[in-house]
Amino acid sequence: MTATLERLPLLVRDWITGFFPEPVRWLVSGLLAIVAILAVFGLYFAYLTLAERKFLGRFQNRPGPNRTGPFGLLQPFADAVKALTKEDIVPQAADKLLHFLAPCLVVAFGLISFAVIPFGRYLIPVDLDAAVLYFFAAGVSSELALFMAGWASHNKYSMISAMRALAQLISYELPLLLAVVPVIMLSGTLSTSKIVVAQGGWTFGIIPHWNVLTPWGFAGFFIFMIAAVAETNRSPFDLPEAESELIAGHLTEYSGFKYALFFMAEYFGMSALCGLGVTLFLGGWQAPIDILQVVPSYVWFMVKLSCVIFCLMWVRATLLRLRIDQLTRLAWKFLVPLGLINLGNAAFWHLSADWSGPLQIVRWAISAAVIVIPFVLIGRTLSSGLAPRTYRYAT
Amino acid sequence: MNLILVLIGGLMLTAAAVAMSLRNIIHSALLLIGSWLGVSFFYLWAGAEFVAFAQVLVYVGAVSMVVLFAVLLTRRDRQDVVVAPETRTRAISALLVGGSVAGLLVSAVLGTPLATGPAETPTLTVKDLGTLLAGPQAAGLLIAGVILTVALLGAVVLAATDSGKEDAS
Amino acid sequence: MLGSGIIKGLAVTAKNFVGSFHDPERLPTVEYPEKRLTLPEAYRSFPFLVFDGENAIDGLRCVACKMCENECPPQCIYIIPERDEKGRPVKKPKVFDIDLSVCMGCQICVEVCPFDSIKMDQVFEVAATNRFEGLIAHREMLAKSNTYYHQIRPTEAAEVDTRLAEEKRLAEEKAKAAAAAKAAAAAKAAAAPKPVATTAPASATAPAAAPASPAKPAVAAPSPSPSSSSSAAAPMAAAPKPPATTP
Amino acid sequence: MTTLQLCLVISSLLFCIGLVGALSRSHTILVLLGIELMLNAANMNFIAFWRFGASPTAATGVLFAIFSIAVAAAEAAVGLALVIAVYRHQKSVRLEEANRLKG
Amino acid sequence: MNLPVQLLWLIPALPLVAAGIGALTPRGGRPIAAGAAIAALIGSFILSCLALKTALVDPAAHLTANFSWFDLGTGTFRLGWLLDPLNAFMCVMVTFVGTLIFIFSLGYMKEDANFTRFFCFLSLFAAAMLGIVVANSLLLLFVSWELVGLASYLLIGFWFHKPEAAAAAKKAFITTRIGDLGLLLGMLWLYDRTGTLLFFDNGAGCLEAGALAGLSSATLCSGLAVSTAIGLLIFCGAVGKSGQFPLHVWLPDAMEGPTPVSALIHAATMVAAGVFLVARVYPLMSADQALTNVPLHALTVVAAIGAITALMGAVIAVAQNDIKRVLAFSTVSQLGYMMLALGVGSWVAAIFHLLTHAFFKALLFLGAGSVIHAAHHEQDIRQLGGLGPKLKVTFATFAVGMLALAGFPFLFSGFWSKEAILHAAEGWEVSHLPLIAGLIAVVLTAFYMTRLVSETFFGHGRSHASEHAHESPAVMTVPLAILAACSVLIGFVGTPAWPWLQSQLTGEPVHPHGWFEGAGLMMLSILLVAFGIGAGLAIYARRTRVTASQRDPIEAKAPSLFAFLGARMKLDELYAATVGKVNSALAVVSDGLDRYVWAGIVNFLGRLGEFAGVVYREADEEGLNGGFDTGSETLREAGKVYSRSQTGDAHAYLRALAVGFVVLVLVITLGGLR
Repeated sequence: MTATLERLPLLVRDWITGFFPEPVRWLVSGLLAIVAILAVFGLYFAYLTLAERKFLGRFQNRPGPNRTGPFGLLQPFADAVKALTKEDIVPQAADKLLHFLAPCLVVAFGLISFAVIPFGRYLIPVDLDAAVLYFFAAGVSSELALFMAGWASHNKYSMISAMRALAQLISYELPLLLAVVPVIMLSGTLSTSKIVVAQGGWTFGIIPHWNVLTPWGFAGFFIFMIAAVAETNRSPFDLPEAESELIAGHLTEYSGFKYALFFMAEYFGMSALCGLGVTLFLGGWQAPIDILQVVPSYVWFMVKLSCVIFCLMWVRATLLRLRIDQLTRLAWKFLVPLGLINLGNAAFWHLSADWSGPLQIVRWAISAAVIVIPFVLIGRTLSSGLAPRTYRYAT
Repeated sequence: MNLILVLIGGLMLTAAAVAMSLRNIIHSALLLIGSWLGVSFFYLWAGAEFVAFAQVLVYVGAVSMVVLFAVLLTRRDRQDVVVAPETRTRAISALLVGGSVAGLLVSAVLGTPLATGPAETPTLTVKDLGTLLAGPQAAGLLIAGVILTVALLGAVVLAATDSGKEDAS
Repeated sequence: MLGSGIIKGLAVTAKNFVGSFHDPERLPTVEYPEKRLTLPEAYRSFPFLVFDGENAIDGLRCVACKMCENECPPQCIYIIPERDEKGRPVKKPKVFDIDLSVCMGCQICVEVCPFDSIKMDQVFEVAATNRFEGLIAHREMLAKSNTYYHQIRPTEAAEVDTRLAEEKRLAEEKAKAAAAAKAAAAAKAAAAPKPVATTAPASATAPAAAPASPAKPAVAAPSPSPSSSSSAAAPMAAAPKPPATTP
Repeated sequence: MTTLQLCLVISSLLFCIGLVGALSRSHTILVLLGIELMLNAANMNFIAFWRFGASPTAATGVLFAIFSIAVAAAEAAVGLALVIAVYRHQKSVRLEEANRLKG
Repeated sequence: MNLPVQLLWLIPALPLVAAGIGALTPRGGRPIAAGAAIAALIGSFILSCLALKTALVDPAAHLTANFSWFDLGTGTFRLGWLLDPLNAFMCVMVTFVGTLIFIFSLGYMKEDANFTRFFCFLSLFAAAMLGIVVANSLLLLFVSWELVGLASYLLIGFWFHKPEAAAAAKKAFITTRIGDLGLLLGMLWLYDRTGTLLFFDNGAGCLEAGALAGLSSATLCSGLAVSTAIGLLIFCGAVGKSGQFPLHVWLPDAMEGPTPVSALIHAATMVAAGVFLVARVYPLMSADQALTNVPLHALTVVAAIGAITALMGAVIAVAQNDIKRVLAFSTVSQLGYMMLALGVGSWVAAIFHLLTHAFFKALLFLGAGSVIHAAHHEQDIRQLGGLGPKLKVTFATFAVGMLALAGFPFLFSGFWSKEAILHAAEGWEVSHLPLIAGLIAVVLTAFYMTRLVSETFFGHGRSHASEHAHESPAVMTVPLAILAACSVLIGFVGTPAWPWLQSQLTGEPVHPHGWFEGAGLMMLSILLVAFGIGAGLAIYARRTRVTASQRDPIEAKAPSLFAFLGARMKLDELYAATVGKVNSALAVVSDGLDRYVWAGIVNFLGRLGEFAGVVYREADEEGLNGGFDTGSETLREAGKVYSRSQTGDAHAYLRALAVGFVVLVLVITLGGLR
């Protein structure tokens, strides 16, 4: 029963490809994967927007959208209809080709990242050997599309936002990679599926061997998620589209469906990056407890993904937008040094792999100290001279 | 097999050629990114997966960003990105020189009997590459790292403005 | 330590999130069209005209004195007094319009009205499909009964009624004294303004003797001040003479 | 024409396009981009020879291409920093105007 | 856990690193400099303990780790580390006492502006001393030796703004340098003779039988054995460093440095170096003992110098008024004892006394430092007095030190070590004069120490400073207490009943003396000590001094003698009158020669050159330049023509490059076709 459930997507695929002649079956199965991703993540995106709005509402003491359909469940479709029926405005002086190309590219690049994420035990669209590298190669391209959008709009706010997007990408690419390298180092592979397999197993059947449950993994996950939020231009790092300063940044001159495409790309990018985070640190599709393996792996993946995305929403509901200099300072003075130290920490972990017994405790203590002490020290250095803010009227 | 190669090559060469003849430098840069992507497709086609992704990461992710930044930093207004047409004599001389070099190279390639190996794609995993880089080729890796560090420092020193000394204009 | 503030902030929002599912304090939003909050008594939106009795037009307390029109800062009130067959002004508005798109709800008209005839309403759902007609409130729309006034502002309405009754009593006493002194003149004067209301305890037979108003009850704080009411008779009397506000 | 020769021809053509661009354009950044194209053409040759050459088991071609990409990145960074520095002095990005050291 | 001898270099290296850290620390970084210094020395101490454990596994063995330093002609010059019980004990002592002194300095130097510099120098000092100790090569030892000299110069002159301190530093440096000259000469001679400077090198070292046989068999013109001559030259160095007569004059002046420095110099490091050196090269010094037909044995000289120094130091100390000077002369005297012991053939007793002395002398100096610190830098014992009740801990520990130094029987370490020396002197066949000198010094030592304690701690305060004294902080008193405990306990490792230390040093098994062997001498010395202390108490403690200006009881009896002793037997003046005079006369002659004779010649040559220059210039300008100018002009014109092709247009260059490439390839291929 469990095995059948686990293989269910494969069975469906084989059933469908069975209708086609042998020579085109590979093509059909490839297309099916694409269609499946488009469908699942299209729907996921749609309900993610709704969830984000509802959760943000709850975080801010209001119920959120609830008028369209039961509990507002039809809201995404109403939004889609609205976006589709709006007038498509292209500014007179815009670079028309790029203006058109930018939203298409941004969605395309957002989507191709999904190709290497293992959604389940048997569910990975392309099992590449250099999958992590592929992911980042695909990821960097989307900021290029943002730049195109900003430049093509012929609008100074859009232009500034494009520059900011570039600066932000360059700043946060580094901590993102630095956070990933320890995982690669300890798994000994760039393949996402193998990384997930490496995190399999449980201690006493209840403590999973996920990377996040080690000191270096925790620090890496922490750095990874901060950098991921910045890479996806989400609050509190949503400077490129800071609506209070730049109207809406690169989105200023976009309307209708093109705008919706950008919106979609943002959510695709976020899902993909969080998916990678889940894969690298949270054990991918592995179940948290041994006996819970009866639940199919892809369910676990989606649950974890949703939890991570919920945390991002939570952060968005809580934190204020940073200033551009604070943003780059955070990257270069905090995340990059911490990432480098964590790299050394992971190396130590790797070298001390054969420690056992009481030495295991020593190993944990050293590893935790190596990451906590720099964190405290760097934090103190960064915040020195910054007294707690005092308010004249608010208490 | 060769058809795919010709397609990739045609795409890449067209993009490069058009990029080199456009007057809008932003368009040139974006088209060049297309050309670099073409090169990475070539690597993928040839089976060098890692190099292909590295190519995308470095060229599309980093070099293009730097190029775009440089373009935006070295213009006074928006019209500056459209450069004046080149002088005819220089264009012609450049074409002549380039054409002669191309003729020379192509004739050399076609005229040389080149030893070819097996037709199937050689398998080269990332792990193999890593072992090679950390083992026999470690010196090269270290030197590349030093070059990158030095280049980073050099670029920062060159491009940094001395806020005190910068003139009003 | 770095990040402690962030964690505190996250805790606050998390409390909001969890609390919004079980704690009404954390989710104060009301599903508006279905559920409504009871408005506070002092809530105000736009002015309306109070009438006594059953007939909306006849029972209007307004005498078209135009004080509110003069005082209105955005000048959104427009009044034309009624005239009888002979062209003499009758103490009634023929046209009383308020442009709701201009009105800013400042309540100055209520402050200056000597007859407690204009009051602030609590209706806020005044959306209309037509910008020009839909938002200009006419006399018929504005006139609302004293009962309604009691409904929305019971305290204030009771005070107003007491005050009006007191004024009327004083006026009657004075009228009686005057009648005793100069029967003919007094009788003539008392007859002229006749907005008689049958049910209301406060019949407005006294306005002509308005100068007597200094003897007001002390509780009438929001009512027109004694000094203005003493002069109120003059413009009222003088108002019909200069046709300053040409329609 | 073997596949290897086809690859080499394509890379030669790419090289020459880069060369023509570097020779004919006056915008310094475009000249630099032309040079980058030439570098890419060279990299293509490494891969082509690795793939179709006599001994594909030796990964030298791939390694060389990786190093070459790293060096190209360094070259681009320094080159563009130079362009910005020159622009700051000359207020121009035209290459022929940067001739203050001429005899 | 043992320390392999290959890692022995870590012991001096740690303080050296600390010195580097201290040198690089800015003035504000007090905790960094002090922490590094103390941590490094503690580390060295731990390593030393491990080394001691390693060495005691086989006390007779000399563990070495040699390595080649550079090739010299055909031979290889080698350096190395040596580990045997002698230097292992030295290491432990130096690092332990040094650590306590460092900690004490934390409190003593707290207010000093150059705190970090001080700890840098201290670490350097300790590192140099440890270098001396672990060296297996006379050259390496000499290098460290000179480093000790440098560090002592820096530390004595630490308060260089005081002219006395600067002068004292110079004096110490130059005086010891005189002795070092002898050491250098001895070293060169030794290398000339044996071809190696390594002490032990599997039979090939200069302290091993083969080399020694060669050295002692060769004789000089007067019948003196070569080994004797070399030994005496090396002993010169020890005389300078250890403040032996006649080069002792720098040692009392070195009191100008901060008190912890004095403690370090007198107890653990510098002066001990001389004794250690003689003990280290003892096989060389004693190589001539077997010879009967030589005019002089090296050790005889050592014993004579030691006896003179011991007596002289004790006598002078009686009449000193500065608390630190009294201690300084007592050091001179005690070092004389050690030399005496070396001279009479018992190097083990010398080292035993060196170790015990290190502890109680460090204790006394730190106690004095505590007194000085407490009394606002008042050092004159006439101004002090009555400090006993105020400085309880200091007084108690100081008293322990005093009793140890005086050789109070049985309980205190000084007694046992001194007894060992006297016992050895008794057994010397050559002469009994050293024994007599030693016994007189015993009385005097007991006497002047009693005087010092009485004047300082008894009676009542005789100045503002001593009346308002206050106890030092714990960071200073705790080291005192530790040292006091050690001063008592350390003696028991070498009692006649259980001579553990001696056996470990010599590598022979423990064999207790008979209890009565030497008991007579012991009784005599106990009596002498009792007499000295009793006399001191009778003179100074019974009637304590009332005012600071009151004359000393001895001074009252014999004013001229007291003044003579107080002026340190006028030796400084003697040196000034003899050596100094000759020196300045020579300087005058040299100056005259320089000024008139050499300068005349030089000036004449200069004039000659000047004239020649004029001639050349004329020839150059008229003859040569014309030709070159024309040539240059032509070149410049050619350059102008050529530089036209340098358009500054990068495109042109690139184009030329490409065309050149095409042409080159064509030429090569076409040429190849033909």
